[in-house]
Amino acid sequence: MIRILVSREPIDPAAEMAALEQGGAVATFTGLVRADDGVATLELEHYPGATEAALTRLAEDATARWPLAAATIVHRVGPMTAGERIVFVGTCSAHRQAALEACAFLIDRLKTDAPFWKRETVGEKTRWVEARAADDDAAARWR
Amino acid sequence: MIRILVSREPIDPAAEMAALEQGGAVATFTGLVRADDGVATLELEHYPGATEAALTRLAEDATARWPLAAATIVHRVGPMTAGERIVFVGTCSAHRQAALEACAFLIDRLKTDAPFWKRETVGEKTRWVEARAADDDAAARWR
Amino acid sequence: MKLLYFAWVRERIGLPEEDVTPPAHVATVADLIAWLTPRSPGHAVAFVDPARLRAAVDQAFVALDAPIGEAHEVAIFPPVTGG
Amino acid sequence: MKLLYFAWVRERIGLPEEDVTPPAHVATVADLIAWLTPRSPGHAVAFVDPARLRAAVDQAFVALDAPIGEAHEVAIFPPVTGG
Repeated sequence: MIRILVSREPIDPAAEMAALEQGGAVATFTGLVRADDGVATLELEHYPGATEAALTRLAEDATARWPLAAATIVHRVGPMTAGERIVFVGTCSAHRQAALEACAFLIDRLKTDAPFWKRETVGEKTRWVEARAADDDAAARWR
Repeated sequence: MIRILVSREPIDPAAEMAALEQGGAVATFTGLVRADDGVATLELEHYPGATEAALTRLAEDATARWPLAAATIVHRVGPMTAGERIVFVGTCSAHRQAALEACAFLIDRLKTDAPFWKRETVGEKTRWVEARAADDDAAARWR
Repeated sequence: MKLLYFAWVRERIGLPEEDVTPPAHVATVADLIAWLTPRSPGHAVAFVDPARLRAAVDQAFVALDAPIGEAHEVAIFPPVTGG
Repeated sequence: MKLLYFAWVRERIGLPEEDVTPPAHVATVADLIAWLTPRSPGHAVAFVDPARLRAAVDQAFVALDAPIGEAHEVAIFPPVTGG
């Protein structure tokens, strides 16, 4: 069962985790707006339609590669503040390694394959976050 | 910040996740009593004192190997039924890979290094669960 | 053909989207970018370094040398930074 | 010396723990198991295949050839199956 949600509302990990519990092993990853570096606010822009399609493809890739009972990707868009949740990915499988690997796969690939852009405000300054080569490397190990 | 809990009470993953949110990346693993194979109930026995010490050592190992802001291991003991949570492990780090790897490390090593024993009831029959060679292999890759 | 711009590409051009009818010799995304560049000072700044640009044709991510064919929608944007 | 038994070792022996004073020649966990085996039919059944047993000396996991020295507490149990 695949669940994809792109929303301006806060992410509720408890509800997402409960919905994932369809087998013996559940793995999750949650990304938060970093509170360090003086980042005060973050704004997430995305490509409506294409975003949901890219996340669905990603979840389908995961269910093709691992025996998953469930895969969830929830991504927040719009403005948010330090400490808030940006992204939640979760997997459920009868097998621990499948759940853990598929969860890492989803977040690694989401970083490079889904059309989101972060703009952060630090003090008075606003800047678009630069893509990281380390994210390309992390995504590449799944190809 | 290390949190270790061995308890007969149900595990509350929402509260555990909230407590872990001390940095940019949170990874969790939850193990549930399998509902397949006709397993009706499971009883978890442990070695009081030694269990908590083993789990604390494990969490300390993880914080020595990865830059973690938090590590949590919660393990249930006593009787439980299909679908209930047996174990929750979680990590928090500024770095996604550190959180994901340390989470996998904790659950892999917990399987072989902590003194718990499962007894399951299938229909009328009760049996002690056998240790799995695959768990030894999974734990060995972290040595 | 509908063009969509995101993040600093959108900001530099000053438009989230526009409709264009490229001439026949515009065959690839790279051709399209070169053809759009002189359209305004904003386009020129946005497209000054094509190596920093990524694209999607009809919502599928493609390399800049991909053909645009009969596409309805082409999006041009910086490398993605979600998650 | 306090002995603790868990899981099917405890069930077969019929006791969760007992106090013993092994003679001087009992130097390792394996020696201890061999010395305990004739103690009762339950001990004999529990310890029939030492390869299936694991142990902790003063709450530290050890191999069966580990010395018991001046240990206060030795636990004998099957391979663990938590998580």
